[in-house]
Amino acid sequence: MKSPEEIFNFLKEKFGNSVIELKTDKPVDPYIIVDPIEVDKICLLLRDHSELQFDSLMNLSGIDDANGDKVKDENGLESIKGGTLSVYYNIESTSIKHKLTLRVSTNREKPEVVTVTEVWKSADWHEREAYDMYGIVFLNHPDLRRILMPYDWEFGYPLRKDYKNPEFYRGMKVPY
Amino acid sequence: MRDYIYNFWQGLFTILIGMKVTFKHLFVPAVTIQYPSVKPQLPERERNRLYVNMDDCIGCDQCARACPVNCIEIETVKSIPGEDLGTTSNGKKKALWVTTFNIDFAKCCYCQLCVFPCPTECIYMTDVYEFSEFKRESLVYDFVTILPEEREQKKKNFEEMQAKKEAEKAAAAKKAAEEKAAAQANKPAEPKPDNKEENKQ
Amino acid sequence: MALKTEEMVLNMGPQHPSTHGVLRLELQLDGEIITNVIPHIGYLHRCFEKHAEAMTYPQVIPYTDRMDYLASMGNEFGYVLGVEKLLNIQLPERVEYIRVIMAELQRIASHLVALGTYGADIGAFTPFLFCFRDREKILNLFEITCGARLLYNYIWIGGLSHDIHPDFIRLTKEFIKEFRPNVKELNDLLSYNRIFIERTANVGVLPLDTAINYGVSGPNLRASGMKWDLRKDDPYSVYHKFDYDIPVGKGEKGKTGDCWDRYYVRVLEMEESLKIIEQAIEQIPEGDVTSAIPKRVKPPEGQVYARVENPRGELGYFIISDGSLNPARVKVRAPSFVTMQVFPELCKGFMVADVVAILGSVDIVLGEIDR
Amino acid sequence: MMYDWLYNLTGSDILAMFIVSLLPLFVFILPFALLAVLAERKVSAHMQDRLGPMRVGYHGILQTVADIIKLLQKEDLVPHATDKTLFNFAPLLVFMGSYAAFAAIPFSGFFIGSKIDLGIIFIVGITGLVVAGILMAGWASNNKYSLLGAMRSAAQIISYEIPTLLIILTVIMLTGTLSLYDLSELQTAYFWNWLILGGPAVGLQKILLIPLMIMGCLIIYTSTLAEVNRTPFDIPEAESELVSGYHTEYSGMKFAMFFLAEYANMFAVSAIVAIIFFGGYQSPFGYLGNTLGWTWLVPIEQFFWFTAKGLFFVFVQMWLRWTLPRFRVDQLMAFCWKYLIPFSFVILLLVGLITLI
Repeated sequence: MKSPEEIFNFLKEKFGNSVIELKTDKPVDPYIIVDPIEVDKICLLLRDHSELQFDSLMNLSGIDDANGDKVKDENGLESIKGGTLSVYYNIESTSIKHKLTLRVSTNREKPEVVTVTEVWKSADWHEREAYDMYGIVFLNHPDLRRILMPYDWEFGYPLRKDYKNPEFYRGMKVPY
Repeated sequence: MRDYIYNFWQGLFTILIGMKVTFKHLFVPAVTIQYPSVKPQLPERERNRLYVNMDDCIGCDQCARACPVNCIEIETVKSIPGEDLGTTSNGKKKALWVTTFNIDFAKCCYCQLCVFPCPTECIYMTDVYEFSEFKRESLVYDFVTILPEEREQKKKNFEEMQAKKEAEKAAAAKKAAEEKAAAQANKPAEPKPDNKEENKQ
Repeated sequence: MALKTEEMVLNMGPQHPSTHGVLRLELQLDGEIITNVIPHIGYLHRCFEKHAEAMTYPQVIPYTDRMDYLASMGNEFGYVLGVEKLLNIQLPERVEYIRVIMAELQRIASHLVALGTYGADIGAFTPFLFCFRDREKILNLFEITCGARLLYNYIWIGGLSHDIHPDFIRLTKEFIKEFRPNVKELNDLLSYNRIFIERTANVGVLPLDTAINYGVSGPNLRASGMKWDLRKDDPYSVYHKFDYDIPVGKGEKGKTGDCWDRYYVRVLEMEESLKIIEQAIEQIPEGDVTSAIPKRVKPPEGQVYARVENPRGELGYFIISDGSLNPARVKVRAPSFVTMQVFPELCKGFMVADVVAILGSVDIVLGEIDR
Repeated sequence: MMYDWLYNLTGSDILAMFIVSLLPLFVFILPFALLAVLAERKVSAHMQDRLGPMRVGYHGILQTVADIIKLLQKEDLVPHATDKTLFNFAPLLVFMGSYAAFAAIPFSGFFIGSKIDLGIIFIVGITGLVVAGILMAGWASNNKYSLLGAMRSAAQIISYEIPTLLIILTVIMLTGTLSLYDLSELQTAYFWNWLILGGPAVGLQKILLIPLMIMGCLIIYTSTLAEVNRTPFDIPEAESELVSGYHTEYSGMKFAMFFLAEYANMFAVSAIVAIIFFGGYQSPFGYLGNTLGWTWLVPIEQFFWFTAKGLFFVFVQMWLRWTLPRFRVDQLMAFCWKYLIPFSFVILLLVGLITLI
């Protein structure tokens, strides 16, 4: 049973600057901010290390931090420029029964995160959903396609804060 | 060879047990009821169609705000000081005319979130569940009790009252402006006291 | 010269009697044997997460009901636990007990649907009606308490919408007394039937390590032999006060983790839930259930991951609040979504009739997958 | 017999033959089919604690009439690009196959369609037509699922005819006659003379025969169940996989023809089992007619006993349908080839030995 601080220090000395910081100010569970390109190596270590054994990824969720600046282009369409999209990984160990939350942030224009499907197979569809909803591209993901929206939905990514519904999709009126 | 015979015997035996169960159920009385002739007896906390008792409704818009699918649409008009709108059952004086109160039962999800915040408990759920319609528009129920012309009339005389008030204010503002102009004419005499009185009115 | 055979692609769904909802399975067949299954989901996508961002915290509860519409109490319970952790409200004991009773009743009702439709998929139609006859009694219990039969909006943030009905306790005792022999009858009729065992034993075997790697949870994981139940391993609410054990698949009729084990674990779990309800009814304290409900729910900025043992597995809510009245993000980790990922692994090498058997045994609900 | 009586009455043998061949259809099969469809729904309902059809007529009696009127006025659509002639001819063939079997079945001492002396072989042969009809229907409706369903049901029926024939062989070896009429006559006077309890044999032979005959009856009952595509062998119409097998594309009167054929076949099959093992139209405990001396009453009693036994077996088929899950195709074949056929060979061998004692 290791507390997030111990894990953080352990990772800090293992990976140096790619493990950025441990955030404990916000309520409930603290999380570790990690560099998006190193995330699969860190997760591989988290899973295989004898004292950590994080063998199950509970949840992987994308989030639009909406911390960019609001820009109103020509016909009043409000869109957010700059700012970050981030991905939270909630992982746990079924044997040692301890939990951890990782956070990864990428910029909004070219969001790229390395996939963790090799580490935990359950990440496959979660990542496809994060791509479908936020447009976060997961590098060397087995088959990165849209999962919930229609496969040829080219009107942007629905869960972003500045998403506008299209008027028509293949001739069908997108309601209200 | 042994499990070959065991398979055959177990297969036969379990089928016979299963048949015993279903045969026993031939003589168990049926649990179903014949719906249109026999109506099910509903408990009293039943949640089906909403009903709004308009004399108690003070137009406070709490239910419309609490509704997750915003299927309640309310418009109110302030009453003229002179009018008397009667009081709600628990004695509160009503101040607003409710001119439109529509609930769209095609969108309503019957979650009862609107019933709890209502201060006068005038919106509650009845146990009527057979209210299907041929057209979707006819599922929008209009609960307002005053006649449509009266609603227009209420709006109109509220606008008149509004216009009258503007006219007075404009007149008062014009009068105040003239006084100020006159005061400036003899300003060198005593500038200070004037504007103190003006803003006192 | 080998006979030239080419693969036949058979589309099962989205309108197919046994896909438990709108799911399209693209089966690549070599004759009758399946080489690969590609599930296509998204037909029932109602953008729950986008709705949740536009609603205030209490208004999201009716939306959570509609995700796994067969176990709405469990969905509400998970969401409400998360928000209460953010607000760290102290709940009266009575609320905790009633929530446990309702969640366990909902587990039995949901398992009855799973077992009934599973029998109907394999061809035995009578157990389906027996299960639904018992489920109606549970729905009546829910109806007298909160007025609704399927989507309740009963568990609120900080309490409950109504207190339980005065004769709820008597009716629940009656239900438990009537229900126990029915479970035995269901076993005679279906569980030990030789043809049913023939159709389900050694079919769709889920090995334990793939299960953990794919993040499978709930009855499907327990059937593969792992004693993992959130009510015991990550206790929430007042589950630590009751004693009940966790049934685990032992591979009585075939390898552990096959369809029969997944079916039989659910039958045993119903028995355990009855035990919990009986103990909860005895120890239920007095108190007012609506005392701790806050007038305006405005949690501080932060994020929380709360999870609950739903009949289909571990249902998790990742709620991020930015201090305003509306949640900034509510991500739902649906158990059926994760189970559907492992489904192609289960089907390789089996026949078309087995796909129906395996799909029935993993017990997925499409409302939860597509959200 | 009925034929001679009619011949004296009408004078011309063509007219007599015509009436005799029409009698089973109008007097027996159509009313039976009407009754059986309603009985199936009522029996299944009460087995599942519900009421079944209650709305049309008192307790739903006229429900089948309503069904037939519905089927009659339904649009009889023929899907695009089907083989029209085969598509239309298939239901006829299936109905002919199952109706022709009634020619050789002795309904009572007085009435038998045609007293041919190889009755059983004729019946098993004629029901082979049903297989051809099903294949034709599956192929002609130009739909992937019905083709798969037709293939499966053809394979099933053919492979289940072997155990049926083997058991019939043992019975023929025991009794020496092929004609159903003689077989029924053989099992007269009280039920311990029925073939299931060893038939007309005496002493040690009879006691040795009893277990074998009971096993034989079980085997022939399950294999004829498979020939009629009833649960647990109804893979061709397995709702969950092949939507509804070979008659997916049929609607209206053609579908009613398939439906009628299935129920007629159901009764034909249970009649055969009743005749071979349970003494056809013989009453288990003597005839009221003989005791009271009214000899004309005996054939009517015999007809009553025959239909009672037939209906009991039809009830057992319905009973099985609502208790058992369905086999998978390969399990079904394995059950036939690995369990039924070896057992029937063993019975054939043992009965052969016993007849030598």
